[in-house]
Amino acid sequence: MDKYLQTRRLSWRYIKKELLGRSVVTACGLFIIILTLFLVFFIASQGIDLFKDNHVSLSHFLFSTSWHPDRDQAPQVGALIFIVGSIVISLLALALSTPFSVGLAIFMTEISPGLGKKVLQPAIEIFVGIPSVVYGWVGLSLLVPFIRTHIGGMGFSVLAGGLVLALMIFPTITSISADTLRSLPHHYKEASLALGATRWQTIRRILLPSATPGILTGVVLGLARAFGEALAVQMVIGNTIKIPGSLLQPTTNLTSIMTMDMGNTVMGTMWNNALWSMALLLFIISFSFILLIRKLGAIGAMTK
Amino acid sequence: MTTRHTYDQELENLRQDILRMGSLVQMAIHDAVQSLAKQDVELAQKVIDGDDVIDKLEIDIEDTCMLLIAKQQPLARDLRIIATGLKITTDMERVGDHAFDIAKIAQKTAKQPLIKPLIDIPRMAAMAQKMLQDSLEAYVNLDIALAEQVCRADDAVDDLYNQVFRELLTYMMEDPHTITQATQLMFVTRYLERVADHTTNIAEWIIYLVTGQRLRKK
Amino acid sequence: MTTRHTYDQELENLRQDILRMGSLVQMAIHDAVQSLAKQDVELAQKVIDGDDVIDKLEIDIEDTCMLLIAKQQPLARDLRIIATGLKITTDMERVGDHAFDIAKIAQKTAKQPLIKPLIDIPRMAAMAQKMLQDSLEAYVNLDIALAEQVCRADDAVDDLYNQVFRELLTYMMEDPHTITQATQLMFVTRYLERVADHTTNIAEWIIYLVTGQRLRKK
Amino acid sequence: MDYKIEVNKLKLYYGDVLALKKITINIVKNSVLALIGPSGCGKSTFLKTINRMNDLIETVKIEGEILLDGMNVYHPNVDVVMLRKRVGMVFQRPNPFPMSIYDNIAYGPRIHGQSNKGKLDEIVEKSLRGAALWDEVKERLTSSAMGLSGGQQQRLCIARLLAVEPEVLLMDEPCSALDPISTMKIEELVTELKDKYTIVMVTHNMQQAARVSDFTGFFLNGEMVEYDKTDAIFTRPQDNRTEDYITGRFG
Amino acid sequence: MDYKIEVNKLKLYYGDVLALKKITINIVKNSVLALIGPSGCGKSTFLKTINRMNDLIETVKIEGEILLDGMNVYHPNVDVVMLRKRVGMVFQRPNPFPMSIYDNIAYGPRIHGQSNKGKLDEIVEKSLRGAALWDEVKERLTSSAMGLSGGQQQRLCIARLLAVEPEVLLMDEPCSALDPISTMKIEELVTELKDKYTIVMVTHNMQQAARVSDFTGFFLNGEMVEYDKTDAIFTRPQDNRTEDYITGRFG
Amino acid sequence: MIGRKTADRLATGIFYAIGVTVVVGLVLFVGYLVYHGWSELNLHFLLSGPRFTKAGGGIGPQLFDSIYLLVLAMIITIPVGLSAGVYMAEYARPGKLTDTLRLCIETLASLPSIIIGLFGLIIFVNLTGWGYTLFGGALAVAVLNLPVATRISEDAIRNVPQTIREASYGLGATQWQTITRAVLPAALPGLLTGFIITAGRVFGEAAALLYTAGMSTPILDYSNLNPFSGASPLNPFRPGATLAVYIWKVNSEGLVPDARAIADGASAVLVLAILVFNLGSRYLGIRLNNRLTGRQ
Amino acid sequence: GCGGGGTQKANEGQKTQISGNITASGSTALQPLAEKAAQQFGQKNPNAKVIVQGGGSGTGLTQVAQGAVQIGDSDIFAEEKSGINAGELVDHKVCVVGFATVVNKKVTIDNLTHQQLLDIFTGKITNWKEVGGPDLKITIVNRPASSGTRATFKKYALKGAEEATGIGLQSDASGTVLKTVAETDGAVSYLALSYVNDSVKALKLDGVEPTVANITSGKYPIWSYEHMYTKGQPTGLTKDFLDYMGSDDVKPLIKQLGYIPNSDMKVSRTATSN
Ligand SMILES: Nc1ncnc2c1ncn2[C@@H]1O[C@H](COP(=O)(O)OP(=O)(O)OP(=O)(O)O)[C@@H](O)[C@H]1O
Ligand SMILES: Nc1ncnc2c1ncn2[C@@H]1O[C@H](COP(=O)(O)OP(=O)(O)OP(=O)(O)O)[C@@H](O)[C@H]1O
Ligand SMILES: [Mg+2]
Ligand SMILES: [Mg+2]
Ligand SMILES: O=P([O-])([O-])[O-]
Repeated sequence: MDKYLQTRRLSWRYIKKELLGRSVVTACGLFIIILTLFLVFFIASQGIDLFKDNHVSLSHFLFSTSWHPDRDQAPQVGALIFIVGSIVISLLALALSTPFSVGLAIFMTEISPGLGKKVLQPAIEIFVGIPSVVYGWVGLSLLVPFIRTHIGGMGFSVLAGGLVLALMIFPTITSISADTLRSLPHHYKEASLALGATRWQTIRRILLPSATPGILTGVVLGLARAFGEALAVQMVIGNTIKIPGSLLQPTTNLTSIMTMDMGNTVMGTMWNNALWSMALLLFIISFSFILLIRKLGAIGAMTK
Repeated sequence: MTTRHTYDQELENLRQDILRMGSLVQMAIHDAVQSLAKQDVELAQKVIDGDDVIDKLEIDIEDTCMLLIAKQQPLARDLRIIATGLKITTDMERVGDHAFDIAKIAQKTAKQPLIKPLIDIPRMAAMAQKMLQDSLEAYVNLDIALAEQVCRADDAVDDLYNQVFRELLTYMMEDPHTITQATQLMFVTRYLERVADHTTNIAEWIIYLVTGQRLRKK
Repeated sequence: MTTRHTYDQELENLRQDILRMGSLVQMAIHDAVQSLAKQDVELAQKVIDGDDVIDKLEIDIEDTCMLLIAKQQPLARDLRIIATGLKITTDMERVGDHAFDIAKIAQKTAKQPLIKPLIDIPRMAAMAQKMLQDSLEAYVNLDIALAEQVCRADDAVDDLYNQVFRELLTYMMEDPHTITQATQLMFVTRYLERVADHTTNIAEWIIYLVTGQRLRKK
Repeated sequence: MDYKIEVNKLKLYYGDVLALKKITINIVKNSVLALIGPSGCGKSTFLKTINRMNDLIETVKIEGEILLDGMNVYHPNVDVVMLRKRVGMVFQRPNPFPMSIYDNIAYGPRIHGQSNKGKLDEIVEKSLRGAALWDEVKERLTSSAMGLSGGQQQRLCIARLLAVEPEVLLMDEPCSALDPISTMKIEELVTELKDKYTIVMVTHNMQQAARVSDFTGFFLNGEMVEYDKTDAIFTRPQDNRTEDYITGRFG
Repeated sequence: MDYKIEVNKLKLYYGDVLALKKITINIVKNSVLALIGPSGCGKSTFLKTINRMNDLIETVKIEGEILLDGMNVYHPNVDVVMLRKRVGMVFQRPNPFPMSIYDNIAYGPRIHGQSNKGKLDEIVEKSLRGAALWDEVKERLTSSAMGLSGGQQQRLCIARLLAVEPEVLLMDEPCSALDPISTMKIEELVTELKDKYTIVMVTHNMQQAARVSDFTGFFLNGEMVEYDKTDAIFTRPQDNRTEDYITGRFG
Repeated sequence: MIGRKTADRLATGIFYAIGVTVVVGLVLFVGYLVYHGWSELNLHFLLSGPRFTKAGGGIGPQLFDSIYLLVLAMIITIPVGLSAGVYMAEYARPGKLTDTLRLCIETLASLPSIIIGLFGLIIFVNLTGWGYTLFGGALAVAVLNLPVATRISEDAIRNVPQTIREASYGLGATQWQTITRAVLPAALPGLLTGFIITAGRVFGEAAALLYTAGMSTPILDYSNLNPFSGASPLNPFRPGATLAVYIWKVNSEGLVPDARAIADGASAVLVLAILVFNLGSRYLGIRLNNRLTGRQ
Repeated sequence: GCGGGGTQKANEGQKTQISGNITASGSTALQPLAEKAAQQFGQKNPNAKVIVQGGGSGTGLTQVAQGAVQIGDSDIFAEEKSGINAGELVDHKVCVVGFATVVNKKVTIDNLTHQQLLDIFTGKITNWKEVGGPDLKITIVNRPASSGTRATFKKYALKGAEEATGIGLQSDASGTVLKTVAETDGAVSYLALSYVNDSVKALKLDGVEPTVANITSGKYPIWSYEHMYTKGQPTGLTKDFLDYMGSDDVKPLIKQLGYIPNSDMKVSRTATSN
């Protein structure tokens, strides 16, 4: 009887199979860590040069609107305009799309689930997948002329950027909100209705509050996407290096200036370094969004 | 098709045990009365010895019923089968006891000749036995009509009992020497009357088993 | 603290009913023997009338047990309480029947003066009654020692029975006029002996109730 | 007898499928009616027709009538929202809202317009007491209801119902997700509640039906096969199908 | 008696928490042992120590010994994989792989190196017959196992075990996710299987334990309070805690 | 104050309005793209090469490069992402390392693609000395998609019920056997759907490719299938513009008179491709799932 | 490395036949010519591939300096680009390109003086009517500061004066500029002549039309050389291609696309001259 339980005098194939597989997948995990650390290190080291080598002060970079990197004497690399541009356009996009997103999420989960599942959900998913250049292209060829002729200004404007971005992040927020609403235990609704609540009362008092962390996660993700989006925005905001005075004025943002100038400037120059500092800033911002999302996720998990 | 094979098997075993106990008891009454009538001491002894088997069977059946209740959460008819099993074994065991008592008397009376050939007592025994047999059959076939017939038959046994009782009383008065034996025979008739009573009880339980309705005792 | 309030309440009700039936039966035996001894026809009638109450109580208890089995899936002690309830009611009912029979005899014998003042029969009755009382007490207190004492007491009753039986036989032989009454009294003693027997059964069930062990019948 | 609910020839279709076939049953006031039957026989469906929770399913079509205190609940003039307030429902899985215990109970009164803090406090206490939960939670009314045990949650849900003062309680297998002890507690509670409410309860547990209900209805394939006093159903059912079902045997 | 498994003074810690306290028990060959006890008392934990499924949890520490046919399964030389082949396990929820019925059964033999198609066919049929499922599925061996009913799935899982020819079957509440009919079928199956296997089964259903097992062990707070023949446990338990538990009353 | 029923009706109305607005908006959007691109959607447009100064060029090489880059990127992404997913779902023990890895994945996922493009420019283009190559683009896109692929793999694997693992261990399987033979097959529908959606992302990516794979496709000799030959379309070490990049380029640098038509056509093709990816993944996922779960 | 390296080897292997793979990137002003020429070159040498990328002059210079491409196209001298070590780059002037100030067609004027141009781009003049045009707001469309076109325009049209920031639009590439100017009322920008077409109007500067003749004669100042830089002396395919660019095969193409062959130029400039 002992023969069964005894150690099979270690079959090498067995060990190899077990260990090999394990090592390979572990290596892949480690690879991701290394890759990320490398990327972060890379961006950070590039981004820091501006302050280290070019002795630009952080406050100048962050709070000055003076952007003259091409001046031969005393070039100036204040990035405030770009930062403000990014913020303004992203927030505008968020403000435009969030109500619609949440509204649609409610519509497709609570008001007309049939339509929601069969038509809206696939449509939304397709829209998540549409490449940003297509959005940019439509913005450029449809939205910009429309604004120019019907609303005013040159067409290239904060409004155009905001609208294009809103369109882009709309499906993201919607689908995350809808997922959250859908994943709410069905019985919340039943319980509320069975107590004699109307549908709207149920939505407002039970469903929305319970879904808030999830919806916020969607909003933050949308915001992150808006912040990091490059091509679509760049195509429609006009890229005027100026803090916009109105929604109809053009402006620029972090990603646009990076796309336009990064390739054209020489590594190691102050100008190029300033662009990398913007990349670092962008990275820091998107990293903060992650932390925010994690926090929201933890809150969401608590209410489940 | 049922899905509770084991359970059904166990219920069937229970039924078989009850029937076996029934026939043992019936046989015991028959033998006891025979041993009395034929002054057959050995037969009487056999009945006396057989009582243990019956007693043991009662305990087994009771245990089975208990385990079935514990295991199977019986409801409705299953529950009635088990409850009936628990109850009628008491009656059957009592009938067995009476057979034992009669056999004891048979052994005592065997020493002297009988004061008269026994006619009515075996008749009574036959009636009681028939009732027992009918109730067992009613149990097997869940035959309410037959069970009701058993209940009615009790009256005839009671009548016969009264008749034999008076007769024996007369004997005793006429001839005090018969007193000892006559009193014994009196008890025998009394026992047989009780047997019929118990059998009536059994029949009533069978009616309950089938219909779920308890008959009010008369 | 238990979590099955309703169930416990129902079990308690069952116990109370069983106890009530026990005292009714005990009272019935007492009254029946009293009516016999004192030739009190009315008391006898009371016993006879009271039998219906006992019979009804038996059926109620049985129904309660059935419903408890159906509802509560009783196990272990609960199951034993219920099974015991189902079983000992039969014995108690039989004791009640015997009280009824004795009362009937009391009514018959009341027409003539007693052949002698009754001494042993009330003594026997008292013993049987004591046994009943003890077994009820044992039931209340789940007192095995007391229950075992009841079982042992049966022998004393048996001895007394044999003694009275012989005595009555002697009476009859000496004076055939006493035969009718003596046979009646003989039956009374026999009934009392049976009562003690039933009581022994009850005590045995109480032992089972407490220990879960069945005593082999002697 | 005094009937709280009378169901007359009720038929219910899911699309073309007849899920309830001419159900007729009178439910006695202040009694517990247990509904038993195999899975998919229509018990939940029937339950939900009473407070019109089935309205949420689009394909549902209903014929026949259900009278609540003599009023047809399917009459076009009936206010469904008010109906559901009168006929409360407890579900299979405890479904507290992810809020504090207090807010759970206060939810109903609030949606029905009660906003007086004092009144709400009163209602909360009364409802929790009614559901035999007060003593266990009175110290932590403001903590989340999700932190309660399953059995407590289910009682909380009952308390939440009581807070809107319903007349009828519908319970769809309220104990099937609970452990035995919690089950017992709910059963005890149901027994107490029937003094004030009329209760209809679906259960798969025969013994539970036998324990808590006064009447039992047996459903099979959308039909009400047998309906009788509970004691009778479980000791001497009249219909063979009932017998087979409750003894665990199927055709 | 012939003991298949002997457990001596088994202690199990989850981190610092003692979850099994000096369990000593001998399991008779070809018998069914039922383990009962309240939730969290350690039944599953105990079951899993036998085939060392607890090895998967890092915090687990074990003292004492478990002898399978006299060999300590916690001996450092023991090959856990072979142990698990000998001591099979059935779980609470049926857990077929999302593959065909055939592949489910063949999974075990295949990972143990059997690749001969003819042999596999044979094993599949034999195992399915052994689990009383062959007749129901023989026409659709290649369709997905997920399409089976819950009860069939559970029997499939048992068949899947049989295919690796275990000696001991551990079952952790194998019927708790099943309807009554399927439960009955599994119980019948267990009764049949004990001719060939030694079975240890956790159940919350007292009656089930009473029905199918020969021996019953009652666990409480990680202790084995009472261990006896099943008939004895359910009609006359010796320990008051056992009595309280099986009659549904708790301290 | 309005009654609660009125409020209910009002809210319902508003939601319907939003729903309708959105549906109409979405239909208009796609309609616009397809309507404008429709006239271009012919075989010539899809297959022929671009022209630099004259109208009538097609998008053949770009289409090819999109697909080829997709394949390259997926060849890199899937094994690594899947492995990392397996690690996360099966081997990772809760602890610092796992937390770090998760944070890394999230960090990576949140990086704007432009940053990854710039990173790629410096590493894959300049540092390696490869110049603009499809391979470099594929690497950049792989970096971009790795976290997504990992997360999708991890989710799909995690979604496989624990019971499946228990069952496998219970039968005496080793952990690796359990993963490869029981868990991964069970996770297949989720993996497939996820990867196809990832593929869609690669297909539409532009920002990360502008600086890595370049903005134009050389004239290729489609009969040359030797991947080491410079003229071969299969040579991964050549520049290439994907459709999305081409839209960008045509729009910004194009001298072609019909730039607008080309952008319209290419946009329509992209959108339709995404449509196919989505529907395809849905269909495949559902079919596979049905196969595994035995539904018809 | 596989790309560049492999190419070189392939070249050495078969000297008789021109084959391999090189990339040129940079100036968008030169891009149309480079692409066309590369196409022709490819037709002649089926085994050789010259790939042309845009990106802007800065990109071209940066990448050639880093070795990422074999040829860096630029509108400006490497010396003019900050951060470039011009010493290691070898200049190949392939042609000259002229730049025109372009305006939207709604702008009725067709001439601007130097001063006017300066005032417009430094933000002093904001309406066309100030320079005799219609009452139309001026919208400046700039190339990014890093663009060669812009650098040239700044140097020769604006005389090095710094443009006002914060006005007008900025477009990444010449194509976009063309489109934006065409579509935006009152827009003004500058484009290489190769990009100019009917959709916009090219303005005279101080009365001088931006024509080839005016450039070659030195009358029109806004022009620059188109450079192709290599890192070190060109070898192999790179050398072959650069030779080809200078050959007569390309001349017709140069003219056809609106560029000016070096040989036609009657004036010349160096990196340091103004
Ligand atoms: N929304 C629905 N659409 C279509 N058919 C339904 C729907 N809900 C239930 N059914 C069907 O109606 C029948 C009755 O379902 P119901 O849920 O009432 O059964 P049940 O008796 O409550 O079963 P269970 O005991 O499993 O809860 C079933 O055949 C079910 O498939
Ligand atoms: N992985 C684990 N880590 C720490 N503690 C555990 C772990 N698994 C179980 N426990 C604890 O060990 C004790 C016994 O758990 P176990 O699962 O064995 O109980 P059980 O008797 O099977 O309960 P149930 O009837 O609910 O299945 C419980 O207190 C539980 O909380
Ligand atoms: Mg239901
Ligand atoms: Mg467990
Ligand atoms: O792209 P440029 O020609 O302006 O450098």
